[in-house]
Amino acid sequence: MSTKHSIALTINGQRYSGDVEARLTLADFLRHHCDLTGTHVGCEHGVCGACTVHVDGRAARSCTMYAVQADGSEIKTVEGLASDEGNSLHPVQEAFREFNGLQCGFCTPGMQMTIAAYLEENPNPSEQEIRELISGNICRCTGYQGIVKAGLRAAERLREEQS
Amino acid sequence: MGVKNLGAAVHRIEDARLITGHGRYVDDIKIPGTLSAAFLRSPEAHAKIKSIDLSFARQIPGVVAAYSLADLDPSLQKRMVQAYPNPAIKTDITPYPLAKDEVCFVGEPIAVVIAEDRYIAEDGVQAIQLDLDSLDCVIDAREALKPGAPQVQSSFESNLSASLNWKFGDVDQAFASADHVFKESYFQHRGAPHFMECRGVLAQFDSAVQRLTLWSSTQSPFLVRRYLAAFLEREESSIRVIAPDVGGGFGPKAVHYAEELVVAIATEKLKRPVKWIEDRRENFVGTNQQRDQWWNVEVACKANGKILGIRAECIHDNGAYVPYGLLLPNTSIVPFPGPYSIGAIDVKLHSALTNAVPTTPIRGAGRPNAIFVLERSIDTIARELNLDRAEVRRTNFVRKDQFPYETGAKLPSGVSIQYDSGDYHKTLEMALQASKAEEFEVRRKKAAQTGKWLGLGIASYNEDSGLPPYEGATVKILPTGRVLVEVGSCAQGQGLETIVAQIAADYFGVQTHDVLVRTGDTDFAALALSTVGSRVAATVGPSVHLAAQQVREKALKLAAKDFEASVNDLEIVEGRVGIKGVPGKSVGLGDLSRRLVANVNLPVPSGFSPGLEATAYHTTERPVYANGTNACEVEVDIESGEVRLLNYWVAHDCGTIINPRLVDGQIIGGVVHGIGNALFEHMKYDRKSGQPLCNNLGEYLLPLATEMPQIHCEHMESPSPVNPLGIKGAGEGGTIPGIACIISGIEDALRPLRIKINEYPLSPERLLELIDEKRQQRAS
Amino acid sequence: MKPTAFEYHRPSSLNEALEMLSSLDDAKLLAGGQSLGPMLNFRYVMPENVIDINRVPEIKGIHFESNGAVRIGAMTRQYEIEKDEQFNQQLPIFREALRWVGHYATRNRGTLGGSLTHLDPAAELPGLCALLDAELVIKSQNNERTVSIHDWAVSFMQANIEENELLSEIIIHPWTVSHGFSFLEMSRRHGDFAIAGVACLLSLDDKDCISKTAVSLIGVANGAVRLKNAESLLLGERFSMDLAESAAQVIDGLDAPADAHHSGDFRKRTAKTLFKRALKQAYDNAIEGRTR
Amino acid sequence: MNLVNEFLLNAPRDAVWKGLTNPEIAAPCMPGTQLTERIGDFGFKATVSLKVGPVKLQFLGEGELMNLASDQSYGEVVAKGSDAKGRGSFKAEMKFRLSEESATQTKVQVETELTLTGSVAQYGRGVGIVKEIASQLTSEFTRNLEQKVINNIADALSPTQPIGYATTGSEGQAAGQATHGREQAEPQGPSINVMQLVFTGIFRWIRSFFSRKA
Repeated sequence: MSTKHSIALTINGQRYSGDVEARLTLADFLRHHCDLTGTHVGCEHGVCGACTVHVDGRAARSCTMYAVQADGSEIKTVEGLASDEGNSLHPVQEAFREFNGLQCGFCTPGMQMTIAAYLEENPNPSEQEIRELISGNICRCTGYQGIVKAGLRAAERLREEQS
Repeated sequence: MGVKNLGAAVHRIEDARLITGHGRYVDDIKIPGTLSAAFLRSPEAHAKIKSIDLSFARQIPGVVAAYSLADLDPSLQKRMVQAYPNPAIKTDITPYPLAKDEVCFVGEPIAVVIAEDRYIAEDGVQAIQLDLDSLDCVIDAREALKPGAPQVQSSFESNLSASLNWKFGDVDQAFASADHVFKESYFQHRGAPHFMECRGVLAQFDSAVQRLTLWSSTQSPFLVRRYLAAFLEREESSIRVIAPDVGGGFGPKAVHYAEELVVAIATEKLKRPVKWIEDRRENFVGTNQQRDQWWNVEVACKANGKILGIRAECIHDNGAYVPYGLLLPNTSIVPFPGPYSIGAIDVKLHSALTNAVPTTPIRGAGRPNAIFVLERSIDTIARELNLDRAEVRRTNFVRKDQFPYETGAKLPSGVSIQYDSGDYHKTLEMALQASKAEEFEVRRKKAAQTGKWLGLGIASYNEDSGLPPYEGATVKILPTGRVLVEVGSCAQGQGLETIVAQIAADYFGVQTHDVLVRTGDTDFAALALSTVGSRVAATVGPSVHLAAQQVREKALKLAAKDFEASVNDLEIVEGRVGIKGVPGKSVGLGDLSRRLVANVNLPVPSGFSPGLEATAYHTTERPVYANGTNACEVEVDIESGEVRLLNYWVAHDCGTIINPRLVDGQIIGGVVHGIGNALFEHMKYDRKSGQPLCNNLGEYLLPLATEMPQIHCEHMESPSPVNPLGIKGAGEGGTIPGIACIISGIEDALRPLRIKINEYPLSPERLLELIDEKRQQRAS
Repeated sequence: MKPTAFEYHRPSSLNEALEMLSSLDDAKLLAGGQSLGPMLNFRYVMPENVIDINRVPEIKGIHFESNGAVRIGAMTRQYEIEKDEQFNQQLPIFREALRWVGHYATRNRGTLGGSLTHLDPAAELPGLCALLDAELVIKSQNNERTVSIHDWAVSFMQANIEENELLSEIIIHPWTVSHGFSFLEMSRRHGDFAIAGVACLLSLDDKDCISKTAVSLIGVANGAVRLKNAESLLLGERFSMDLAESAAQVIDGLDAPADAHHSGDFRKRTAKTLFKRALKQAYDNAIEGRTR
Repeated sequence: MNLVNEFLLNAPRDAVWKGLTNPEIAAPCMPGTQLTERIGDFGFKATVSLKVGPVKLQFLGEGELMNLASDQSYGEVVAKGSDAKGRGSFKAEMKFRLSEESATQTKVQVETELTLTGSVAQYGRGVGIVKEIASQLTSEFTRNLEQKVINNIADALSPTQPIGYATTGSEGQAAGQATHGREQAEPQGPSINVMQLVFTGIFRWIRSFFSRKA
């Protein structure tokens, strides 16, 4: 067994620390060490996007990052997407519900985290831009149409909130 | 009854947990002390096992156990249970839970390592010393049936798993009286399921009560329990199987797999919970697929395109084992004659064993294949006789006045096949109208001016959905007045909880969020079967309706007694029973339910059975026939071979719509699955070595958002007389005609070149080959 | 799909990283991890040591030199290049090509240096570097050398770099003459490994003749290929589709391996189609730029 | 997959035959190969190290010569091995035919049926690459063998003229044409970069193609 590394990081605003083996993926750390099982693992080779989280504000695959790399970082997972726990939903989450942007729900956290991060950069995306954006996230249920609509609607909501 | 929930586009009740990351999929369930399993799988397509040395694996710190079949109790060293016995199976061969002395496909489980975590378990698998003696293998189903072909299984001399024949009417007469006979050959390949959540099992054994609990990412908890009990020779009551949130199923999760058995056996041996989560690489070789079919088809028709008879013969790739009877091959032949009135059918199918992952149904099962054959045949007639494709369909459709329409065929149960209801002509017109088919030639000409080749695809279908015989449901009024519905069947994204709540809510004048729905647990009172074949809405739905109706009647009867009123004068509004027109006088359903839960020596009201609850089954011997027509507009780049899908229209009839939002979701998702089959997904194997060649999601091409068209849905409701709610299935209705529709569109785009497309998936490279071939033919 | 155990090292300076590289056995550099991560998870690659260079400050960022050269730290992430306005003003083809590099989330982690050292034959960024005659700065504990991009690929997915060396920066000289550009790629799905891709830069003289051009090709051969002889066929000529057609013939001479889905011949055929279209687009773009 | 290669060796047939049928001479001629054990006259065990892109493979294998024709015209080798880290295995069934072109030249035809299994075989993008690797390995092997044979027969006049050779893949594509001098022909150490060999050939060929036209 290889050396363990002490890491400390912030996840959804909370401090987490632990000793991890270098090979432990960030996704497995979140899921099995922090009990944040909303981050899903769909392929473990960086293609399906189900494990997408925010690392220091940017969307990243947590299956191709190792927990030790996230030492000192700020991570956001789907559990921390809504601003205050429990009651309110993030506009992306609301739009997913409104437009049936999910069925089995497995790709959903990764989709939502991808879209939420992107809308911070591009508040006024075209449909084509949303489609290109989520081409890195695979959904086998919805045919993407509801997700694309949800992405556009969420952008609209966020713009309304800003103005 | 207040606001009607049935038919309304209400939001899904599942979403609250799923969009916030609070779903509970099998790998999310935490039991302290759980061990992780990893499997050693065959690296070869066919080999004798010379030796398996687990000693190095067992020495790794953190490895708790490692087993091959020889390490299991002798009573467990036997083949798995045949899920669907059928006398037509010639090679009734199911796998061992772990390979015995022969492996027959790449991916077959050979040994298991159980460790403190999955990382260590995989280290253990890597340390296993496996010695194999390679045997010849066969991957191509046509080759497998030739004399002298390598034997897929040493214990069988023939690779023919079964021959089936679907026959009715006088086919010879039909061909004798035909004006035209067209012969075509088709190649069809459907790929792997690729639900986003791979399979997974968590098992815990309570030795005090000798009870096994298994959480499985399955479509069929009741069937998993049945086959586990049969294999382990235990009472079914000593096993509880739960399907938690399941991340997609599409068919292959309906099957019971070796890993479920091995994990169940291990948890009992080790007295600790054991979990196995399939990873994506395993999924490519460990989860059942659908693959190749080769068809030779003859169609006899009159000069006007009216089809008199079809003769066809199909070679079907069965894969290495027959774990699921002949369900998949059967669904490839039983759909004939599809939505058409054809008097004579003779379809033969030969299912061939091959050294590849077993094949079992995936979304639509064999139906997309059968519909592809029918739709290509219709397009062939139109092309060769210079008729309009829509007109040939009109000529052949079963007419509205013919319902219920007997095709002339009988189900294996002896029941005649009867199309229940619909208006096939109307959905065709709806699709043509929606796609502005009349103006299509104008669009084609305009596009041609800019060098683009536009095509319009059309495909019609019907589907035997809502398969018999039953699903059960229990409806219960809780002391709080809320409604609880328990259904043993489960969902993998279809929104079962929501539709069940919608159906139940209306009987009690409540909203869907007042209805608690629990699914997928064999401990529930009502029996269940399996979430397959677009059947759950049409079977669970009516059962919920029946149970809720009984509970409502009981509540009304009890309240009538109290109010000394007639049941007819009562109503249920917002969960309270009151007298019509008399405000203020009412009793809550919760109060009524408490009256039926007695204490010792306190009787329940006379004439009433205990509990404000009911369990009911809608049983049926006939399926219900969803149907419709799809159209699409495609653009072909004949220089690069690229196909762009511009628009896709669906006009369909799934009977009574419970929730249009969910139906659209099912349809659109199904269409995209069909697009994947038509243009992208190809599970390639090296034909000689039997090695699968694209075991990752970068190379196995699932549809992505960027390549998908806008999909527009039009609904027509012709309620089915088969069930009290008139529901038909919707889960596969997009996939079944989807493939045929896309290929029809591409062929139409290339109409000036008169190219036939009799195959899928169609890659740009293959499309260019077809174009080249045609050009060479013309040149010579 | 979990990696084998490895020792993890995280240098905080370039010197420390180079020191580790020279002293550790069987070490693999971890840059953005978008290729190495999957390779580790699949257990294709099982190194004893992994050196994470994500926190080495000296090899990050884009610097514009007074001589016009652009120096890009190897650990500059793909999204940083995509976002850099000054960079994209000078090298607009990058933004066009980066759209095709993996996906949004992978570009957030993936780096220019990682792409160049992993050297997938279908990778877009090595193709752009070949187009622009990039120079690569290679460092080891006791040495520094500069390699032309044209001497970078020594074999399939094998760069001209030793195990104790590190690619520290990439130097590009943007074209100073007015020019048009085009980047075209064909893949089965957006973001997939390209069947083929073509990058093209093109300048016209006052008689509308091609005065300078560069064309590179990805996905077809074992690495990115600069089509120098096609370029020389184009030089001094007026653009026409016939000219493009005849120049495209050079692609026939390449050796294109097959994969599970596509034959080598199809890759070449696709490359020729894209070559012609890219040339036309770059030409139109050059004309447009001149009238702008 | 099936691979067909043909080579012309500057050595007499008898010498080539003796080298080819002696595992101690022949096995190490395969790039990256070290003979670890000799089993009888015709059997051997060996390790083969390959680097394909970032993937370093080490095969532990064994092989056997069989059906050797008494007239020194035909023989077979069956070799197989598994990666030490479990990433797959290979099996190569080679049939070789020798014919005398002249007193000092021998033509060798090698037909190889190569089967790969396991994860190394299941990477679709590698399909074409494996063919090239295998072809290149065979040609390197032949080149090394030639050198050994020449050394073995203690020919004082080692060839100073480069020897040209061509390989033909089963699809009839010329895989490359290259020239080499003696210093390149030394059998390589236990771990060499096979693809480096492959690519050097191809790369040089591509460049030569362009420089011809340019």
